[in-house]
Amino acid sequence: MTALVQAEQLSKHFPARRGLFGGPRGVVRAVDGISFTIEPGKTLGVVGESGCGKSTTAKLVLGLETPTDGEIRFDGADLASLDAVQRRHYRKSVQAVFQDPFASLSPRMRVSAIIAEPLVTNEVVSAAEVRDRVAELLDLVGLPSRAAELFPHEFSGGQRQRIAIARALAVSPKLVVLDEPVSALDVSIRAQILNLLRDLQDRLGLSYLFIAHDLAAVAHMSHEIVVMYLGKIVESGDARTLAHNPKHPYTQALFSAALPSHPDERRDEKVLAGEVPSPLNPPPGCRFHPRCPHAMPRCGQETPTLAPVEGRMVACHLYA
Amino acid sequence: MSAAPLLSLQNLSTHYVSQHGSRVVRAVDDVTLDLHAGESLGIVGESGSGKTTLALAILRLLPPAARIVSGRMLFEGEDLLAKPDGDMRRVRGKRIAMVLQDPMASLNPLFSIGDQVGEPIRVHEGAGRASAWQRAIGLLKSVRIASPETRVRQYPHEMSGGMRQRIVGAIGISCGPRLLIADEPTTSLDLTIQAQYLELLRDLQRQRGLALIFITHNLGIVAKMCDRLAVMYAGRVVEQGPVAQLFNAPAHPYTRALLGSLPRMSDNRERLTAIEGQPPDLSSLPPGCAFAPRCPMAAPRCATQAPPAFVLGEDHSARCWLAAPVAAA
Amino acid sequence: MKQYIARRVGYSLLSLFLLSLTIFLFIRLTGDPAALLVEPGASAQDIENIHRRLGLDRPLWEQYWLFVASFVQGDLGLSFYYRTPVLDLYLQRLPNSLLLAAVAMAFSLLIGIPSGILAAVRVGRMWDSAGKMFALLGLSLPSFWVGLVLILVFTVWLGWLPSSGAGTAAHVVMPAFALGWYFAAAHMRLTRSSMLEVLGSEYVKLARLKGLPEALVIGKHAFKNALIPVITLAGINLVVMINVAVVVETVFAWPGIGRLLYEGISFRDFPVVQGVVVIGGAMIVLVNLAVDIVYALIDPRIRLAR
Amino acid sequence: MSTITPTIAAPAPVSLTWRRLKDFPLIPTLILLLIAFVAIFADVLAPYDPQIGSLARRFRPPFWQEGGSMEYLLGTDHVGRDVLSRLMYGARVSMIVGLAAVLVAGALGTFLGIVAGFLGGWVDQVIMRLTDTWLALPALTFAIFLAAIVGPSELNIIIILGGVYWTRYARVIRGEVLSLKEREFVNLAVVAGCSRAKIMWRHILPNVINSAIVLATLMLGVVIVTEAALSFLGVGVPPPKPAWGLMLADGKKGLMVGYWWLTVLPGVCIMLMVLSANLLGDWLRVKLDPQLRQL
Repeated sequence: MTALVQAEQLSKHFPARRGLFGGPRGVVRAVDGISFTIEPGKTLGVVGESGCGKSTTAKLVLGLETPTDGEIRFDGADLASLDAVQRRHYRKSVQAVFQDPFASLSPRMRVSAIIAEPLVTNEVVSAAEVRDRVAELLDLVGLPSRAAELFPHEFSGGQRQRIAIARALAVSPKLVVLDEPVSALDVSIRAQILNLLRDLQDRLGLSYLFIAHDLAAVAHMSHEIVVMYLGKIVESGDARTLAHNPKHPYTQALFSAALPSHPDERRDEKVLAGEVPSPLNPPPGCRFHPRCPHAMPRCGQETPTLAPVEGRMVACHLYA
Repeated sequence: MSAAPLLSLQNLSTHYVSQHGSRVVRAVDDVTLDLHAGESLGIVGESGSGKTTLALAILRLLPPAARIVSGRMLFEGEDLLAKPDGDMRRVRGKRIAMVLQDPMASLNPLFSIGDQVGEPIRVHEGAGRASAWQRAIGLLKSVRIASPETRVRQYPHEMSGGMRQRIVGAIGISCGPRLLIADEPTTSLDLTIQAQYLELLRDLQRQRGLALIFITHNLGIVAKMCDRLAVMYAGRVVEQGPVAQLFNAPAHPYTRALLGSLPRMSDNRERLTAIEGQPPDLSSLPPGCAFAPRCPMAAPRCATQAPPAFVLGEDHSARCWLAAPVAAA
Repeated sequence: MKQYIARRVGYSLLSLFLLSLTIFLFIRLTGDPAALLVEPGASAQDIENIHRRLGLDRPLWEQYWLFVASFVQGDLGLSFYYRTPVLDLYLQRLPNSLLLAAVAMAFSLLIGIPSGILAAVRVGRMWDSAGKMFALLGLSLPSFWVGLVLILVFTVWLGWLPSSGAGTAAHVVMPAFALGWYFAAAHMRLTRSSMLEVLGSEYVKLARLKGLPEALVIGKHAFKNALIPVITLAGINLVVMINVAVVVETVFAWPGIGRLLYEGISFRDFPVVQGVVVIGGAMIVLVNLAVDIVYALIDPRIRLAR
Repeated sequence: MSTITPTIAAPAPVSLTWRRLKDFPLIPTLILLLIAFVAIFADVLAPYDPQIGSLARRFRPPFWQEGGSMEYLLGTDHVGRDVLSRLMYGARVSMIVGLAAVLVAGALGTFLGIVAGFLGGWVDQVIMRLTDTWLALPALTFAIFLAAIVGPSELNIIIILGGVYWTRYARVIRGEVLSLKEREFVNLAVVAGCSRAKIMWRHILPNVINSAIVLATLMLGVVIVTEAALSFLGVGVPPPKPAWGLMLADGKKGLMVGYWWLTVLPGVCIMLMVLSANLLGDWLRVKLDPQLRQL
């Protein structure tokens, strides 16, 4: 089985502070040489703190940003060299659901128009076909068909997120990018949406790129997990393996910082000192070394590469 | 429990009244809670459950549209509601402090850190500028800010988010309060920074014998930090008790559902127990139990009669007909 | 900070460039500029002379260069009516305009800031409604009409104040009131909204949580933050006042720059009109620059940025 | 498959819609409608020709004053023209110039604001630098300058005022577009395959149109005052066409001898119109401005 998405040495650098006078003053390495694959019907989870590049990664996969370096292959074809027909095929195959259900729906469009937009933009369809498809999609995400005639402000956050999911599914995509899809929702609603996403995946064979800062949600949803720190992948592998026994010191600290789901799970924590440095000026060598409890002299000089350690990939000199 | 509680809320109700008086929102409805010195209490609820209004009501800093309509608030034996405004002001920041959720916006951009940290000391203890400044340096040190001597002279925009949140913490403890209320203190912080901050709060609590109230929607924070938990739904405390007891044997269906809906690190890819429906509209609540329309175990009487708080054990109570003693049911 | 100032200076230069280009193009592209710059009833020879002086036979960019070069040298042309250089006329009238603007500004701030703060602190109450009404009237009553009504009441009916001219303190009262009226309303509005914004901020909430007395919360934490945009606006408005005083100065025959502009229009004295507009625009660009720099000095966020 | 059937909030009850209209500024709207009515039907309503007077009956006071008569309800001016008729025709000038100039300014400014805000980059730089520069020129002085160049006529005044005031729209609309652009639905539209033109038309424009309407209402007052000022200074709509500003300027001649009605009455008309537009605009702002509404 070939991978649906394959990213190779993907980088995205942004020029920092462009003034009218004087050119770019350094670059922000938002994403710096990362590689990952997404298998058909599976979920790849991406975790990391702010500034780690997870949202930029999502934008690269969605084609909202063009990579500075490296390539993304979708169904075997390099995104940078698609012709018009292939590009349209790609547009239809990759859709997205974003964090804020209040900002993701155009406030002045009816729900039917919102859901149908990807469809009517990319395909020639009759009004009747559109209407049927919208009703079908609403049913799929558990909303009554009369929702089609209403405006977004008449719905609650969880319902809006269902509308956003219906819209993403309008063109029967293969991959849906989920960028923090539940973090803006109330606790009691999150489980509804996570369950819905899981059901849809089982039923439609969707692949997900799931991005979240809530580790438990990522571990719950993903087959594979990628942990990012300052634009680089520090650890990746099977979700269960990673969650139960993280190897990279950063992954360990991150999972230890995650809040327990039960008071009995209170444990000895490895609380990291310091804060995430600016991606404008990342530390040399291993980017994590200034905060790492196990840092060695070579960590400040040599950048570690991903290497297999106990069934997953880790970028750390400890295991070299 | 032997000693008198530090803070005791008795049947406290706070309502928002719309401009024309036609809509009344019962943001906090008949809340009874006790908090002992040195204890930490988690108040958990979704948006609109009234948890923030409750915190502001304790400090009597409600927005103009809100009114405390009934109940009593005893703090160290004094009735806070009976105090004149000037006396109440001397309670705020001195005996009860509060930390807000947004560290980026909580500090005034035009004044130095030292000025803002030392301000409560000058106001409440009449300290001079120089001595307040010295105390501010000490406070920054106690919230683990490196080189506090230079930091006091700096301005908020020169600090990272985590540092600002700790400075807000330093302001909170500056006059040695007995009670610190933290309203979603870590929502805008990254995981590792959140862990640092929670650890700091716990250390401060131990060192200074602070009582803590955590207002949060995150049960994880409660599991990690709190001794006792109060669960709010639609303005009412539906269940309260020791944290371990509530997590192990929740009595109210809402508490049970809330716990079941949390994804856990260990239960890879199990289906979650979702709570059906949407949170209620506070201005048109059903006459009975507010949770009844979403409750999987609702009985006919739930829709018409609001359940009182039934005592389930020492310090554990729930507002649910299922918890009623057999005789009452 | 240095970089910030450099960038501001750069923007200002760019603005001056665009300003001169705009004015140049308007004059060139809407007809024969010589027809504007020549006195009514001039001979064909006079028009020919103007053509040569402006270089109208040369390419457009060279004409523009000549146009800018003469301004930079302070040559704004000769007034047809007064037969003196426009710049001299301008400088002659400037002190009167500055006096009027300064008094009007003082009046507008004295009224605008306290009433704005009061309205914000008592939002939704009587004071707020009264303030709103005052602001609305201020923004709706044309200053020239206010001026005329003032003359009618205080000169014609009561005979208290002189209706025109300058020289004594009594002369400045009515023009300053008519001119400052609108700005008092504008300053009140801005003070109110910026004060409301600050009062709703988290740091004011924290100041209250600290247990500070309300006077300190408003006087220290809210006031300084809320005043920054007001001072910015006031700085710019001072220059705006000099330039929009044209109607008020016309009503009261106040010998300032506005009156000069009016004379320019009445006597079809185009060099005067052009000169007043060019200097006015340049002045505003420069004051904007000055305000930005002062702003940087007040606000530590900019002051300390490297 | 999903067993959940969430309830959708019931449509707003009638009483809510009524409450929304409760503080509707009825009187200002009626005043504006009345002025518009008079402006449209001035030919029928005006008792006299506004441009023909007779020196024999100059400076007649309004009917309630001594020497006034029901013949000339609001008196006559310095050349004996009927003030009431002139005010009626003056309403026509103010209405036409005001509405047309606001339309020109609004269309131009909204278009440039959307383009600048959405496209960003050098397009934004060019448009916004120009906007800032034009904003720097005091509107009245700028308008006088333009009127001095192109010469006054009704059409020219409309174009001049539109050209002077579009910058206000461009500023405000661009600011809104910048924040809208960060909203996720714009990114999602790109993901859905929409072109940039389509996003501007379908997603951005409907979301800024409210602000444009509010701005237009508030701008109407500003434009009318400026028009009156231009007329007052003699570079507005040229005489003998009756404009309120021009009537004020003429009225000045009789002011010192106490012919107050020539000054006060046109001013009251201007004030009523501007005040009404501002009141309506303020109400619209509260009702339509999404930022205020979200509170």
